[in-house]
Amino acid sequence: MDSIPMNVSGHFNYWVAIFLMMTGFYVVISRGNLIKKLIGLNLFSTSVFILYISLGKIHGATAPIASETFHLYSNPLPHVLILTAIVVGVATTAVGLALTARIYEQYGTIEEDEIRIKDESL
Amino acid sequence: MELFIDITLLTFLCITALAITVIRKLFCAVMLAGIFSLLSACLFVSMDAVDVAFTEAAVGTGIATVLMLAALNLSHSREKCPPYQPLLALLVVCTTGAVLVYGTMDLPAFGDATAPIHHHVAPRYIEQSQQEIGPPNFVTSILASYRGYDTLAETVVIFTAGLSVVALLGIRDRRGGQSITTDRSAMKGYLVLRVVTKLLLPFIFLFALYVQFHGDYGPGGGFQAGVIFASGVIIHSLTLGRDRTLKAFPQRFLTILATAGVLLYGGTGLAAMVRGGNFLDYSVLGATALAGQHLGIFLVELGVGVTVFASMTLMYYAFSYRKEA
Amino acid sequence: MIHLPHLAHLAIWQVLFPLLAAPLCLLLRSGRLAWLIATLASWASLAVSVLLLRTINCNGPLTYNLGGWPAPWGITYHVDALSAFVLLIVSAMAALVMPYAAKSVSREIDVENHRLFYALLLICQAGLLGIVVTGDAFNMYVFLELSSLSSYALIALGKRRRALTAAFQYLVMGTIGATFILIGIGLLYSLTGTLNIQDLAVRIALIPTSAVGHRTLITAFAFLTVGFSLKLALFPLHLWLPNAYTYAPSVVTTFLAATATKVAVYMLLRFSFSILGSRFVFEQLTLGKIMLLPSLAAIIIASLVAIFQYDIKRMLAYSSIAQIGYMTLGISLNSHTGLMAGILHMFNHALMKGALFMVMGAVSYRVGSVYLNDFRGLGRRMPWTMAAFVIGGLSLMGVPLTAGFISKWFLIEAALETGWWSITAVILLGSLLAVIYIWRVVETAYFNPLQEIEDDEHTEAPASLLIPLWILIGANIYFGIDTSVPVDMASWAASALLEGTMR
Amino acid sequence: MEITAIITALCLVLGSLLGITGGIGVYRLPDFFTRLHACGITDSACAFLILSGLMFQTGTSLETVKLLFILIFLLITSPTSTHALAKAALNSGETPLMEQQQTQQKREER
Repeated sequence: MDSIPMNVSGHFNYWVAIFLMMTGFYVVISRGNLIKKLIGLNLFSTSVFILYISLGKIHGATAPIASETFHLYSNPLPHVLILTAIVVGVATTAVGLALTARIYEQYGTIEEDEIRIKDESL
Repeated sequence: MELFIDITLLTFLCITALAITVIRKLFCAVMLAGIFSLLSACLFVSMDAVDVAFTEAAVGTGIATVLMLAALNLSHSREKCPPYQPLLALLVVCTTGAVLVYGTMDLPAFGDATAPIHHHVAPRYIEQSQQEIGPPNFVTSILASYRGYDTLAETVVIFTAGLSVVALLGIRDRRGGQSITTDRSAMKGYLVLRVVTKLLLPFIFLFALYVQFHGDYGPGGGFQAGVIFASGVIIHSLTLGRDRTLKAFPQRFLTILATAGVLLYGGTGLAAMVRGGNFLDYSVLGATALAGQHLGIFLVELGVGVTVFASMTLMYYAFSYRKEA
Repeated sequence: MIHLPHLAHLAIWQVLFPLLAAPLCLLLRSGRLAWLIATLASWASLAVSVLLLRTINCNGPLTYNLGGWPAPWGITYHVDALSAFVLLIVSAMAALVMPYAAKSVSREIDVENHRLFYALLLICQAGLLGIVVTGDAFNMYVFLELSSLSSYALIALGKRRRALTAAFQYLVMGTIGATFILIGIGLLYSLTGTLNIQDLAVRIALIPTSAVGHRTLITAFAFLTVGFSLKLALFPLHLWLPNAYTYAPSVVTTFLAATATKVAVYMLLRFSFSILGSRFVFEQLTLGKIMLLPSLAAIIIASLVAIFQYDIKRMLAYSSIAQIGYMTLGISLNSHTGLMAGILHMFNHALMKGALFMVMGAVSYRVGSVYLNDFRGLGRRMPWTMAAFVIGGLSLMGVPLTAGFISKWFLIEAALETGWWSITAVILLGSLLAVIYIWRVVETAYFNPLQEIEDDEHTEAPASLLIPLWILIGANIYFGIDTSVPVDMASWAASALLEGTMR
Repeated sequence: MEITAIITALCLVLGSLLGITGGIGVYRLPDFFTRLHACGITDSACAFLILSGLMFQTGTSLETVKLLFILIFLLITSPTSTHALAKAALNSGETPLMEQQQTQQKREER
C-alpha cells in the first residue's frame, strides 16, 4: 500500500485547491499593500473551503436535501463547517478593511514599507 | 460531464488567482477577487454544496466586494511595485505547498464513497435527522441543531465584526439640521437607476424573507437571508442617498437589532435550560421533540438573520460615512 | 452563585456569562453601566470556574452535551484537570482586569467607545474560555477566531497610530495561523470522519504507523503545530507580539499577555497529547527536538532584545516571548516534570506578567507614557506601584519566595533529569538576563531622581488600579511560599495528559 | 419530448454562441462604449436564450417559475446596470469613439 497512489484524477481536485491556497498565501506574504494582503487572505481561505468541500463530495451523489428520487447524498458536515468558516472569513476581512481605512487616514499610505519609514522618522 | 465542468471551473479559478497576484490596480484585483469567489461558488454547486455556494455568492461576491470597494474609496487604488524580490516568500509557499501535497497523497480519492469521512458521523445526519429534527435540508438540521453551538459562535463572530468596525471607524449621524434633499450621496442624475431600485427593493426584501423561512426545505437560512436583506439596504443607500437610508434604518435601531439577534439565539438556548434540557436542546421547547426542534430552529435562524443583517448594514454605514465625516 | 440549577450545567455557564453579557453592554446607554455588567459577568465566570475546578477534583472529568446530542454527533464540552486549570487562569485574570479597567479605560479610550470596548473585552474572554472548555476540534477553531477577532479590534483601540498597524500585522499573522489550524483540522477530519477530540484520539490510534493515512496525519500535525506556534508567538513566529502588546491599551495588554498565549499553549497541549498521543508526537514526530531549539532561542534572544528596549511595555513584551520559551521548553522535554513545569509556568507567568503590565497601566495613567525616562523618581512618587514592579520583577527573574521561582525550579529539575546541562545553563542565563532588564527600570525609578520636581501631579495611582495589582502581587508571593495548590494542579494535569491516550 | 429537446439544444447553443461573441467583443472592440455593447449582448440575449432553453426542460414545475423569475430579474437589472455604467463613464469624461471621430472630422474640415 505504500506505493504512491498515482491516481491523478482522484487527487487532481485537492492539488488544484492547494495550488490556489498557495497563490493566496503568496500574495499575503509577498505583497506590501494592505488591501492586497487582505485579498490574498480571502483567496487563501476560500481555497481551503474548496478543499473541505472536495472532501465531502461523493461521486454520483446529490445535494444533501432529502428527496424521494435520490438516495445518495454528499456529506453535509463539511458544508456546515464551511458555512461557519465563510462567516468568520468575511468578519476578519471587514475588520482588516476597517483597520486599513484608519491606517490610510493616519499615515496617508497603505504600503507597508512607506508606513515603516513614517514610523521610523518619528 | 461533471468532470468537464469541474476542470473548466478549476482552470478559471487558477487563471483568476494568478491574475490577482500580477495585477497592480487594486480596483481590478478586488473585482477579480469577486470573480474568484463567484467561480468557487459555482464549483461548490457542482460539488453538491448548495448552501455553501449560496453563502459564498452572497458573502464573497456580494458583501466582501462591496466592503473592499468601500475601503478602496477611503484609500489608494493603486499598488506600488514591491521593492524587493520576494524569493523567501516563494520558498515558504513552495515548501508549504509541497508538504500539503505530501499530506494529500494518503487521502481517499476525490468522490470516493468508501472514504472514512462518509462512514463515521455523517450517516446519522443523513439517515436520522428527519426523524430527530425534521427539516429535509440536512445542512439546516446540522447547522441549527446538531452543531447549533457553532452557529451561535458564528453569530457572535459577525456581531463582533460589526462592533469592531463601528468602534474603529465610528458612525457619525450627520442628519442634524441637514435636510434630506441636499444629500450629495444620492444619485440624482441617475433617474433610471433610482426608479429601478425602488421597483426592485420590495422584491429583494421579499426574497430575503423567502430565503429566511424556506431554509428548512432548500438551500438558504438565516445567514443568507440577512446578507440579502443587508444588500437591499446597501442598494437603497447607494441610489437614494445615505441620509434617507439612515432615516429608515437608524444606527441605534440596527445596534439593538444586532444585539437582539444574539440574545434571541442565546435566549432560545437558555429557554431550553429552563425547561430542563441542556443548552440549545430544542426538543424540550415544544409538546413533542419534533415540534420543539421546529420551534427552536425557527427562532435561532431568525436570530442569525437579524444579527447578520444588522451587523452587515452597520459595517457598510461605517465605511460609507467615513469619507465625509 | 446566582444560577446553579444543576452542577451539570456549570461548563456552559462558564462561557455563557461573558458571551451573553457582551450584547447586554451594548443595550445600555452609559459606559459606566456597561462596565458594571462586564465586571459582574467576569466575577460570575470566575465563580463558575472555581466551582468547576472543585467539581472535577471530586468527580473527575465533566462532559456536557450541547443541544443534548451525544458526543461524535453534537458538540460536547469536556472539562478535565488541564482545562479546569487554564479556565481558572483566564477567568481569574478577567475578574481582576475588569475592576482595574474602570479608571484605566476612562483615560485611554474615547468615551463613545466605552460600551463597545467592554463588549469586545467580554467577547474576547468568552472566546478564550470557549477554546479551553470545548471538546470539539472545529468548535475550538470558531472560538479561536472569536477571541482573535475581538483582540484585533481591542489592540487597534490604542491611542497611538501604531496601534493600528500592530493590529493589522496581528490580524494577518493570526489569520494565517488560524487558516493553518483549519487545514490541520480538515485533514484530521478527512482521516477519521469525526471532530470530537476524544473520538479523534480513539480513531487516530487505530491508524497503524505504516499504513495509508500516516502521511496525512503527519501533515495535519505539522500544520497544526505551525498554526499554534503563530498564535502563541513561538520564537521565529513571534513578530506580531511586541508591537501588539506595546501599542494596545493597558487593560488589553494586561489581559492578553496573561491569557491569550496561555490558551494557545493549551491548544498545542490538547492537540499533541490528547488527540495524537504523546508517544506518537514525541517519539515518531520528535516534537521535543523540533520545539527545543526555538524555545532556547526564544529565551536567550528575546531576553537580549528586551535589554535594549526603551519602551518598557515593549521590553515586557519581549520578556513574554522569552517566558513562552520556558513553557514550550518544559513541553519539549517530554517528561512528567517538564510538562508540569510548563503548565505551572503558564499559571505563574499569568500572575507576574499580569502584575507587571498592570504597573505599566498605572504608570501610564499618571505619567502618560512608559518610556524608561518616565520612570525617573517614580520610586518616591508612586511607592506602591513601584514596589509592585519590584516584586513582580523578582518573580519574573525567579527569585526564591516568589511564584516565578517554583516553575523555574521544576524546569531545571526536568532539564537535569534529561541530563543536558546546557539546557540548565540556558534557563539560568535567561534569568540572569531578566535581572538585567528589570534592574534597568528599578535603577531608574529609585536611584535616578528627577531633576526638576514638578507639582504633585505624579502621585500614587488610584486605589481601583492598585487593589487588583496588589492582589496579583500577593498571589505571586503566596504561591511562592505555599506552593501546594498550583503544583498539585499542574502535576495532576500533566499526569492526565500523559496518561490520556497512550498508544 | 423530441421537439422540446431540440428546442432546448438550439437555445443553449445559440445562447452560448452569443455569450462567446460577447466575450470576444469585450476583448476586441476599441473603446468603452462599444465594449459595453458587447456586454449587453451577453447580459440580455445570451441569458434569455439559455434560461428559456432550460425552461423547456423543466416543463411545468416550480423550477420553471423560478427560472422565469430569474429571467425577469435579469431583464430588468442588466439593462439598468449597462445604462448606469454608460452614464457613469460619460460623467467621468469618457467620450464615445463616434463623437471623437466627428470632432476630428470637423477639425480636418476646418
